Amino acid sequence: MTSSPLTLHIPVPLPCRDGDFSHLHLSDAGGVDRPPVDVREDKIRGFAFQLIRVLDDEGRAVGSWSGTCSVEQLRSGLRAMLKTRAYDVRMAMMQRQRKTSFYMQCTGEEAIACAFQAALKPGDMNFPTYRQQGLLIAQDWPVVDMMCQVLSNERDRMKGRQLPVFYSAPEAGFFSISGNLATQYVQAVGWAMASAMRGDTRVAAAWIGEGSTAENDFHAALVFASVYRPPVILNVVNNQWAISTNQSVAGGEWTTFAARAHGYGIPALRVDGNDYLAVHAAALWAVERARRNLGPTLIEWVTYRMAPHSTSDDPSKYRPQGDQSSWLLGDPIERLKDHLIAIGAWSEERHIQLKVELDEEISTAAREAQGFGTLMEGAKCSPASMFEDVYKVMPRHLREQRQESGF
Amino acid sequence: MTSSPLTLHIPVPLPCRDGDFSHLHLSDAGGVDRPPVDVREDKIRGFAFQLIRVLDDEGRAVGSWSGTCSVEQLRSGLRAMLKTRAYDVRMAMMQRQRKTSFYMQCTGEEAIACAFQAALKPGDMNFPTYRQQGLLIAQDWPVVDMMCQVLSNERDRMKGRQLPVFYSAPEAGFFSISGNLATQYVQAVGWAMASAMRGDTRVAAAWIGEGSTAENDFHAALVFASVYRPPVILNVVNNQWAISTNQSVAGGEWTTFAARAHGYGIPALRVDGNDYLAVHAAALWAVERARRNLGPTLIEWVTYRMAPHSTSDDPSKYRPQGDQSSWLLGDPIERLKDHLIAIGAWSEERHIQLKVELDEEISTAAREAQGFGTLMEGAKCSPASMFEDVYKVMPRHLREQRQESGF
Amino acid sequence: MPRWTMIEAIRDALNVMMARDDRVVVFGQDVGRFGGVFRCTDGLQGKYGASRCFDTPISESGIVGVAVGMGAYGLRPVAEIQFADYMYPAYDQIVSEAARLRFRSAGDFSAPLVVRMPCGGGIFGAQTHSQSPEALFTHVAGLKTVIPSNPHDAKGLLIAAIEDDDPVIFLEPKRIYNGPFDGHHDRPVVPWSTHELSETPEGYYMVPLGEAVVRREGADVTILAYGTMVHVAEAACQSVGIDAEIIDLRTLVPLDLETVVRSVGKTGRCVIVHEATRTSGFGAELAAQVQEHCFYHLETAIVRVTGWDTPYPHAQEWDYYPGPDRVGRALTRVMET
Amino acid sequence: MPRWTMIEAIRDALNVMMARDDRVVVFGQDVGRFGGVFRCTDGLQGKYGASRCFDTPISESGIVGVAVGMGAYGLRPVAEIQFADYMYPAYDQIVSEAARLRFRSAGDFSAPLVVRMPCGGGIFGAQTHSQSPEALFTHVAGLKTVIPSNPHDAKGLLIAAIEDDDPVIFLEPKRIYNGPFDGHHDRPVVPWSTHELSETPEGYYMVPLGEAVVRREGADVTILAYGTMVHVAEAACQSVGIDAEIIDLRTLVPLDLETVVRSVGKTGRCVIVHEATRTSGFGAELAAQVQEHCFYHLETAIVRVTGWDTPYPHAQEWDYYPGPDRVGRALTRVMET
Ligand SMILES: Cc1ncc(C[n+]2csc(CCOP(=O)(O)OP(=O)(O)O)c2C)c(N)n1
Ligand SMILES: Cc1ncc(C[n+]2csc(CCOP(=O)(O)OP(=O)(O)O)c2C)c(N)n1
Ligand SMILES: [Mg+2]
Ligand SMILES: [Mg+2]
Repeated sequence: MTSSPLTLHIPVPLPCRDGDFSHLHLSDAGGVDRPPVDVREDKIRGFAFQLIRVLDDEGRAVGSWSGTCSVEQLRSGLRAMLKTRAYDVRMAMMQRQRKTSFYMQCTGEEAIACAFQAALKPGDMNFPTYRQQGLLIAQDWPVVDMMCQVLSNERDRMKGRQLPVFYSAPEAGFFSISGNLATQYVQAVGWAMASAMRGDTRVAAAWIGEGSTAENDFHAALVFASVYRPPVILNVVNNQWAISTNQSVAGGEWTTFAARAHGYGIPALRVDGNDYLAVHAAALWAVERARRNLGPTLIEWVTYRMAPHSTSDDPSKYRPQGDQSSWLLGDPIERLKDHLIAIGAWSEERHIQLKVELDEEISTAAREAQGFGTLMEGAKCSPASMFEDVYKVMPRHLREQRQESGF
Repeated sequence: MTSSPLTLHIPVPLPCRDGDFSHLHLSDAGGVDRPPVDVREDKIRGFAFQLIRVLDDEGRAVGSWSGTCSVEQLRSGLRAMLKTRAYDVRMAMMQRQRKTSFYMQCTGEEAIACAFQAALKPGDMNFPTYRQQGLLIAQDWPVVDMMCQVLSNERDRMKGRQLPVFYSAPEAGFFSISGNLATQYVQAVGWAMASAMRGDTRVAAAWIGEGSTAENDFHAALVFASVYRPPVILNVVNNQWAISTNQSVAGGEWTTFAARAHGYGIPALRVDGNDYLAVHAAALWAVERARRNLGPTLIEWVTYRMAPHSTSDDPSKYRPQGDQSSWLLGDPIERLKDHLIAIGAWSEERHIQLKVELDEEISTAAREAQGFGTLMEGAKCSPASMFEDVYKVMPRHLREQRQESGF
Repeated sequence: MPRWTMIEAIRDALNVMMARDDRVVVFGQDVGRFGGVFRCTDGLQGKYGASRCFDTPISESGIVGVAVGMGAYGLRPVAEIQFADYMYPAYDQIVSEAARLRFRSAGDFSAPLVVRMPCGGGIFGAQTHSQSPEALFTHVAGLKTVIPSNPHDAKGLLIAAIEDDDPVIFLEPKRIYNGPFDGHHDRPVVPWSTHELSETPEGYYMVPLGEAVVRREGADVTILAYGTMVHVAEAACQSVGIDAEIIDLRTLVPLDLETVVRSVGKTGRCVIVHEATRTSGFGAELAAQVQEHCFYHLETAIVRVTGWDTPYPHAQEWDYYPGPDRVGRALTRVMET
Repeated sequence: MPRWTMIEAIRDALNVMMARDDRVVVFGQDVGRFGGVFRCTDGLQGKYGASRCFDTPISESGIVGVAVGMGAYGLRPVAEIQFADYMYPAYDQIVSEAARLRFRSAGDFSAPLVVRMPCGGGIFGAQTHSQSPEALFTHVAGLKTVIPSNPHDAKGLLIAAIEDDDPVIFLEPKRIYNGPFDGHHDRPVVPWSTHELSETPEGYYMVPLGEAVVRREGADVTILAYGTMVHVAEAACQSVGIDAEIIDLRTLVPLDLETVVRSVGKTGRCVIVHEATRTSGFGAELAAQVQEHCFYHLETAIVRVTGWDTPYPHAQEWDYYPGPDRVGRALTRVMET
């Protein structure tokens, strides 16, 4: 046994490594078969090291995961993604105009939330992070309502309390967003356990970024999901970056995030998150498992964060040159558009027209929302409301503090 | 998609299930080959679902993991295990005699700590739980010193501050035991990182029970070990029980604890923890990996907690009838004894003689230790010492409180 | 009326509420099959089934995390942390999530959960089975913090906590689980059956959160205490023969300031007793509020008798413990100034 | 002497100590390659290499957990928690481990680590980027808690913290990273370069832990403050024209009680200002100690001006913030009684 000095391994961003993409564990479109939903976990362990893809390079839908969407559904998926992107662009602009303090875009990741939502039923509950605005937009949740939250104005249903983008919409199956990473992951498991305990039929979806899988609550969620087999889909959105750190700093250098599930006996899929059809098919599969009481599924959605982390961030400070341009899975909107055109259900003209239409819709909404005030000017929720909802009934000391405050 | 009512799965103790031991994933002795220490993690994933065993039912050492111990080493291993058991028996008795408040035995698990310690070098550091007294005893650490800690008397190097069995012995590579489960697991990773950062050659060993793998720090440890590849051995002692709950409540119903490592790209072994030879061989393998800068290894040691959880516990309240008697991996002491007899290096007579000798040694030590006081009577550390070591230098407020206390 | 120990009273509160409201679920480490290391949940799994009362993995953050999710779903989870000393891994879920969910979602979601945890020393539990972390909860807006001193209150307060729509931290002083221990550790153990507050009404009743109670009327000095320290304070009064008024706070947040102020206004002197370490303990908040509201009534400085600012030791447990001697000495001192 | 911002001063403290002592290592989320979301570690990885300054996974408990192990090994880890609001997952490792390791092992092992974390509001960070959790540390025996109010102290205190053999919580009020913000959020931003305490000696120097400083001498009332609130207190004094003595505590534990008592003994009045929620905030401890030690000098009740007992809101940030108006009103009120 040698005793030469030890050294510490410090990961560097993966795409830097001489164009080596082996860590992406790519597969060909159609190359991974769709197993029955009641498959045993140990039969599909290999799925964690492959990538479920439906759309091939020519925009054709191939393989056994294809065929879960009608053309109409695909067009509405395209619409949802385009609207999400238009919304993001507008909101980021409003932040630059100092109408609010902060904004977070999901550019490049739209397919995941939009297609996933399409696989759920009313009553199901998402426990999202800050990058799943697509869940709301895909349901045609009013964007004015979302904007009022971003602007912290008088119509903000969160009463100006939360950071922009921290929506809450129980009617849309959208749990209140927490600024503390990963906390909602285990809560989703608890919600799903409750659903099972009550003999309900509703399922929960937990959401987390690949960077945040390092947090404690990710593990707690998997442990409880492993033991009680509740109806929950454990989504990991691997967009390669966590603020300035590459997925290698979260452990992605040595294995995949889908593989995390194996240690808990939870089946895992690994899916091209920029392929609307693949996302929809995989989501449906996992939702059906959950609904049929077959237990949890973890899905790693492989995608790329095209935008800065937030409006406070500047990726040029840390992203290696060429990182984004060498990304292999493309843009989800372009890919679905190409597919629809390939099957003769869409055209460049209709695409441009739809974009114009949506930009217009978003602009109108933005004007309406600003009419209710912005963070920096105009109406906002009364300061006195700050003392409400701390408890169901305001206790004496808060009543006194409100009085002391003069509000 | 059906929508029949969901139900929650609640695990029951596994051995109850009609004598079904498939969850133990047993293998024949010699049935699992020894890979080179620089093997890639993905080549040995199957090891998590097998069991490395050396001793067969006839007491022979078979297969490629055998041969790491000389006869002399085996005899000293037997001695360490017997001494550990004698120590436990004596200490549990002293607790019943109300000479201290509490005691925890490791009965049935002696091979793990004793053989593991034999694979380490001076300077290496263990981060143990409360059931690795064997690490000290295998090094011939003075049992009088350990007893004084258990008795919280004036010679207790922990100055009466810690619960019995919460030893600390830096010179023996034995980190201070914490009562909070799992916290030391990630500290071991940090210690190993430090060793690598400094170009040292020392390795760390983290210890945890299977029940405690559910805790946050288990995950944190694996994440950091995954990213920085420090020289650490991540031991999971699966003794089937965590106080009253079976390993199924920790997730053991659906996979093995060794498999947890796969999600982090960390190689894992699963070893018959009641087979001294297998433990020694696997420990050596992992220690060599660490020392050669090949990174962390997780080892699940499969064993059985024969004793109550602690002196405050009564397993008859929760252990299914026949659980212990149907246990398949025997008693580590009997198994090593049988092997030594089978190879002609031991005899029933020598065994009895050694036991008598060790009982005598322990009794003498116990008398000596009691001479320095017990928790309930005789000398103990001064109350004033309670104000020491809270900080390196006692700050004013503690000096004042000590004065106020009158001690 | 039956005479119960605190353990029996707590178990009965759970039993009553599980029978009344099928949204009430009980879980934690070893609470299901075994019935809890202190036996507080004994028999509940048998009676209500394993999906109403069950064992959890050893993950305090998971326990509270799933409880938040269940609460948001509409259940009434009652989670047990085996010892208060082990609540730290769950602290993030308690503070960042349970406590703030209603506020941050403007009432869209809430986490009506109860987190029970045995606290306090006196059982030779050393640093990891003896802590009194109440001040770490009282600082957190959105939490209520409750700590009973006897079986009658334990049952009534626990029922109130389960019915409450906000997250409640329910601290159970383990040293008085089996008897009204008054700090005289060298005297024979006294069982609850000898104490009138072990008389516990059958069935459903509430002791409202936020109401303190005067345990002993007195004219000379006000003692503010809770949990085990109520009994210690009584013993101290007896031995030094000072006519103290003892207030059992029962709920720390929201605090029953009226009862406190009324008493100190009358006595003009105040001694605060708790077992937790002194610096930034809940006694500090009490002292701050008492001096604020009773400044012109105070004859002398408010005195705190507390655990020392050290971890809880094993062999020196009784030197750490703020027992009747120390409280008595403080009373005498306060009366002399 | 160079004039530095607080960020530059902190970075320089790390730089000086990494150069002096190769056991000093710096890590946390985004601190390596990128240099930290507040740029406090910018350039350190380039200068000292990736095994002296590196990025960590997003696991606060892991960050502090490995720091404890490294400290036990013999290194001097300086860990960054990206926002104090995110320290809760690490709270167990801080409280149960770092703080008690020396005590529980009777000195066999210790955890000489520094945990840096930006705290406080004023940047529209809402409930998860604005908290001031200092009281959650001051209650814990074995920890030291430090919070600087200017570049000069920040550098000197951080160097002292790194040299200290005990675990130190180092809170950095983020609103004064770039300038001596005094709570007048509607006025133009003032840079540090205009403030004399941005004069920061080059190289190594220490501001000892446990020593408060009188920032402004005065006769009428003592203001106890720390961090940003020191500047707010100064602005308040100016606007109400009351001759207050302002004490910048700098270290909360161990507390420089002498300086506090001397001042209150002189002024007979005391106002305590902090941004954290009021109940069980560190102001409670200060009030308890001041009334204990200065009872016969106090002319009127000690007053606390603090954040409200609610989570920190986004749009109503300035209504929550204890700014110069509120402090001024308290001063006037205290002087009237
Ligand atoms: C507990 C906690 N720690 C740190 C942060 C600061 N933080 C906010 S987002 C982020 C990166 C998250 O990365 P990832 O999970 O990959 O999600 P993504 O932003 O890529 O969608 C960090 C570190 C936080 N919000 N909460
Ligand atoms: C954080 C924490 N939670 C709970 C406990 C209480 N506790 C002590 S030992 C134990 C069971 C541990 O089981 P396992 O990890 O399997 O170890 P074993 O006792 O079997 O060796 C529990 C729950 C604790 N000590 N710390
Ligand atoms: Mg990411
Ligand atoms: Mg176990």
